[in-house]
Amino acid sequence: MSATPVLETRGLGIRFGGLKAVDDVDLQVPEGQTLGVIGPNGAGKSTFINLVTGHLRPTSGQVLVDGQDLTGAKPWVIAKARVARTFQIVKPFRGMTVRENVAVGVMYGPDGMTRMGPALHRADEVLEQVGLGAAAGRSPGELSVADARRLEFAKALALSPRLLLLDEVMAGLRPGEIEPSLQLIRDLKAQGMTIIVVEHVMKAILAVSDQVLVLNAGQRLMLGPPRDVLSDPTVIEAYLGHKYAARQAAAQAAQPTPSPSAGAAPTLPAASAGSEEVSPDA
Amino acid sequence: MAPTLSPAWRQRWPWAAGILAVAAAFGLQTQLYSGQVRTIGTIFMFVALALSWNLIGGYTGYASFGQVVFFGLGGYVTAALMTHAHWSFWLALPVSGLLAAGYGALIGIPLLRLRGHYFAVATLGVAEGTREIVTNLPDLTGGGGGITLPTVGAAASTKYLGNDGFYLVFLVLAALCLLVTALVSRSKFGFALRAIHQDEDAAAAVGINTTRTKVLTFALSGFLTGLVGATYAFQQVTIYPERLFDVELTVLMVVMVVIGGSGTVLGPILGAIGLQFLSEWLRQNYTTIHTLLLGAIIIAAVILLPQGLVNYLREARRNGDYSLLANVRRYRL
Amino acid sequence: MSGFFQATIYGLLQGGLLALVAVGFSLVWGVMNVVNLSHGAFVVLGAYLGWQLHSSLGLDPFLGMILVAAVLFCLGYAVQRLLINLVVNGPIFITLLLTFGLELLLVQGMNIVFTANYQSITTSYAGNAVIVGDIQLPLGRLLAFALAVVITVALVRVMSRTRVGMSIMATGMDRGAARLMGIRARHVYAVTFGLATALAGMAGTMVGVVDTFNPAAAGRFTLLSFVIAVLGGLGNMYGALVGGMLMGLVQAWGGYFLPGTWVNALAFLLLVVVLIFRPSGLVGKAFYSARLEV
Amino acid sequence: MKTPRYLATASVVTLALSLSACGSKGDAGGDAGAAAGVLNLGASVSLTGKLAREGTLTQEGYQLCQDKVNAKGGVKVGDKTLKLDIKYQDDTSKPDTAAQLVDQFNDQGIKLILGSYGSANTEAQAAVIERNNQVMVDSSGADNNIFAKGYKRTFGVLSPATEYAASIVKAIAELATPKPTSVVVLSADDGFSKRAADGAVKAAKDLGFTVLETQYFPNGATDVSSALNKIKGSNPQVIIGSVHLAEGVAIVKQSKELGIKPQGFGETVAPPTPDFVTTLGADANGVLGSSQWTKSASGKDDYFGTAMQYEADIQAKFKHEAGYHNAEASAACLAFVLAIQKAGSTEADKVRDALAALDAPSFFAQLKFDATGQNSTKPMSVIQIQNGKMVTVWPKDSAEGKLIWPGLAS
Repeated sequence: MSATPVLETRGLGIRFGGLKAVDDVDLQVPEGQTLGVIGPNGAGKSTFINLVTGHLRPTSGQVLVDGQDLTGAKPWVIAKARVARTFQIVKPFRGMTVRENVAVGVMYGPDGMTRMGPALHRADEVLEQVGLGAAAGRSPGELSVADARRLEFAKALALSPRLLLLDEVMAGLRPGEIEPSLQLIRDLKAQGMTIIVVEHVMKAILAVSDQVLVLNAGQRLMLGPPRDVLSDPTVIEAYLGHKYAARQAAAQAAQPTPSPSAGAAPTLPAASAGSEEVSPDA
Repeated sequence: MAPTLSPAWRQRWPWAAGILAVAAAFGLQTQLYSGQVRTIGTIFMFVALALSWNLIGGYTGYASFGQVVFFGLGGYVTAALMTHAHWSFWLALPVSGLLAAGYGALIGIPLLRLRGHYFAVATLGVAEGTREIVTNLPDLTGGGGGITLPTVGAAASTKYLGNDGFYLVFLVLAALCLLVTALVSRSKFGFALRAIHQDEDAAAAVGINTTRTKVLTFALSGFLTGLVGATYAFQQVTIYPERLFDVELTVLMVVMVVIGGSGTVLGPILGAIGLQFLSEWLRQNYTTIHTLLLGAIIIAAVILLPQGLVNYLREARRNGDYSLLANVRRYRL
Repeated sequence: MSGFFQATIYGLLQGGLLALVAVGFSLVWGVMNVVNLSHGAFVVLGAYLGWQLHSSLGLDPFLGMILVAAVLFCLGYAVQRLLINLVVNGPIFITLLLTFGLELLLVQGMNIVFTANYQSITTSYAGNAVIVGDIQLPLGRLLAFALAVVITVALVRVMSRTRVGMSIMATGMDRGAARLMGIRARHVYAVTFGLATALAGMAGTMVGVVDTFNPAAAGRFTLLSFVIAVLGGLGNMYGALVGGMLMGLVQAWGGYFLPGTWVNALAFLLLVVVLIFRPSGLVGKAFYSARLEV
Repeated sequence: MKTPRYLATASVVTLALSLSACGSKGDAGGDAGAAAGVLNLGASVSLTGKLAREGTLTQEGYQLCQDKVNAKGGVKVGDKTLKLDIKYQDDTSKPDTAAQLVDQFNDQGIKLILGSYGSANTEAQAAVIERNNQVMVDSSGADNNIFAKGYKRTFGVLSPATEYAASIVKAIAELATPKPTSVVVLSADDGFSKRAADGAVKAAKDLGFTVLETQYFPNGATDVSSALNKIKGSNPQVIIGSVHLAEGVAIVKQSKELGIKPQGFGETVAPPTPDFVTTLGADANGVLGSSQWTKSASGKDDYFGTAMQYEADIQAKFKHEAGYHNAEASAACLAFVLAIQKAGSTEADKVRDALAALDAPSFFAQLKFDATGQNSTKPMSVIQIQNGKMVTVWPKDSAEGKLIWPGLAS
């Protein structure tokens, strides 16, 4: 477990005209850690990932992968530094089979296999790993939402990454479908992979995150263990708005203070917050 | 549905038949009249042009509307080298191709940052601009008045090849383009092109250097088109910028690839042969209104076969439904 | 120096007319993401209709223009509704090939109906010039310039004030959302294309007055529209006006300072430079470019 | 992955298609025409595309020639008389298509070819004619280049390009009083026009005019204001346009708009074309035009009669005034007919020799070809548009009327 963090950002930021989408974010992710990233819609979560993977060029700050400064590097350079990602909106390569989609990553990733045979074979292994082995010959257009997410997963794993960035892999999945994905993340954790999970599904964040980073309006609001972060009033306020946080605090003050056991603590509702009607007071 | 052939043979069967056909085509011209030989030579020219456009327009999805710039450049470099420097055609040909490829890389770097319509219009602008520049260098290119390559008497560094000769050169170029397309479509490089076509961000995310791949493909496509342009210039003896950089040539390439089936090996070939035969047949039989009919047929083809013949056949074979109705509804508002 | 001012004025007058030629093309491209290769053919068709009205009915072209616009609106509406709507969702070169086939059809049709003779709508007054100092302002071009600017401004007013205009803009921005609001996209697209061909027709009639034309001129007008539409920013009506003026000036100044044959080269190099540095055109953000296709 | 099994079917299809559609070597061959009492001439003309207008006029000339010849019983070849039947193909104004069509005519055994319109198309065809040992009479390719390549099998009935604009300068020098002193030549940027422009500049210098720098503009331009603006300052007394129709009209129209008032305009190609008067109306009056032929040309032949007769025949058949584009085409067809009758055979080499030795009068001009195949002795004639009508003013012997000078009502 080397001392230098797998990913480090120093004062990372990007501005579109006047809008600071990501503003002065410092972060260190040691090897093997799973970092949950939460924040209300438009907090800059996806933008942050795009900055790390080079799809957007930062206007300020630095991105270091394994201590190497990759600020503003092209996405393929960063990919070759074993940093893989999934996309919030799935981006399959239509016109190719599922196996070929993954094989592209194997061929162009850090391992850089040139011959087709071994690349396709490796692709099958990755597909087995994410549970898509049966669909190898089919075209991506025919996959269900859950399978399409698994294909994103497989395309990322094809690079045999050291750092894996999952951008809302659980969004829109039924509760029954979330569990297998969580199990997959747990397996990867067990193999020592460093993972950043951007999610609204709090159940998933709780289940896999060693640490949780909260982003709000592009700024780093808080970083800490999941339990403390999710029950912190400022986080709740950021998520559910001032009035809700005030009512919550009042209710808590009226009751005798029970021990903050997991069940009773005033945490964010387990259901995926993304779709609930969050009405921040005007 | 796997055919009964053994996997190894299934792999090589198409290649063998492809080589057989090209070899057969070699012998063909001894059987024909010089006019027919020239007509088929022109068909092979368009097969080569369609295949080279297909690399950048079909596989990579960057619809270049200035492809004729490579055709014209190839032609004029050969014309200049043969007329002023008295080079032999066989030396000027590869050099013209390389210069066209270089030009492709040069304009590709800024232009390939643009996408969709903007790339199409930018390349159209470059082609028209280059034609005007060539027209305004009279001492090098003969300008609007045209330039005549030395093919008669002592000045001729290479003897005029005649219809049979050019038939063979165009056939070799078409075979070369077919070989390059087949290699690209089955190789790692072909996957990168298809990935870029489908989604450039996703392609970059899995490690494909999209900029270099696009510029390389554009240069390769330029190289092949340049070779064809060079041969065309030698065949025509006297060339004019208006014809060498005629936007209609680019549009013909696009029509052939789209109607044949873009992003496939077979599509451009079928498209080129089909369209050339069609326009030749229309010219012979309906002298006064042949371009009118061609226009109507292109409209019908685009509506009935938007994805191109080959893709249509492939999809129809896969799900057994051969009705064109599905095609008509495919892109309907 | 008077030669320079004369060239500049001439370029501006020419630019105004070119703007009207191109504004319809820019509208169709901006709103429907359709590159209409037959746009030039509609311009020439407008010229021929204006000429026909003038020679058979003796109708002054600047009046006949209204009738020409009406006829071409119906033609444009039908072409969009019956043909282009069938492939409007396709990749870019599908709509392009369809309009290429349409261009062949129109140009050869005119060749047969109107023969390939060079025509011009000769009016008694168009050639005379209003003399200001030692600058000559040809009446025909002046009138064409004024009308072109008025029509373009009126178009902008229509697009942003009337119900039809709003529905066109809305459909251009986000067709899916527009349809959810009850806008009949097929109809609106057909109206847009009809409007574009009507504008092309009017510009064509005025070109007929100041210029000579025959069916083969169609290609030239399409190419000019390409350059002007991109210079001004797609779907941006004011942009087309600015782009047209710029084109007129570039051709005038280019012709004045450089040997005559360099004029076209300048226009195209300008196009490429603008595309590389400001793809959204010179006049502000082409607000259509960021939209979802449904 | 799309397995390339289709690659194979494609290649086999290529083979089959090209074989079947073209038919085997056997069927088209030999001089099929002569046997059936018909003489076939091949004519690829530009019916569509940029040159469609001039191409149609050329076809009219050929059609009238066929009617006239067949009206007189046809072409007498030895003891037989053959009906003349001209086969037309449209080369869409493209030089490479024009050349390809000549090859296709050659396949069908048609060795005697009437030229397409324009120097570019004719030049492309001449190269193929030479290789296939066919024979061509060129009706409208005046560019001297065509005849400077050592070709032996192409004959042009026209005066060379260098004479086109030079004839106007000579006419002005001879007839115009008061004699103007300064001349400027505006030229389109194509081979033919540049050659004609150089001819005019040389003639003007020889005749003592002060010649301003020649201005060029793109081929087919309808906006020549930039060239006119440049010469406006030095206000030349004579503006010569070495142009085609579109640029010719533009020069006159835009000069009026820009207030450029020379003593007179002179242009190649445009003024004798009927469209010139219809598009310019009154502004056309006073403009001089060089023409290969006018209805007051002397000389006659037994098929077309006199030039006046030719004018009447064109008016009757095609309902418009006869222009030199019609006349030069009919003359080319006539040259073939006369040569075939002199040679007493339709065999290509014999007809070629007969053409080389031809020296016959015609409604168009004396048909006589020099060693390179050009009708170099044929003089150009110069017309002036006088209230809407073409009036021949030069050379003196065939002049119909006096030159009005200054041409422009200044």
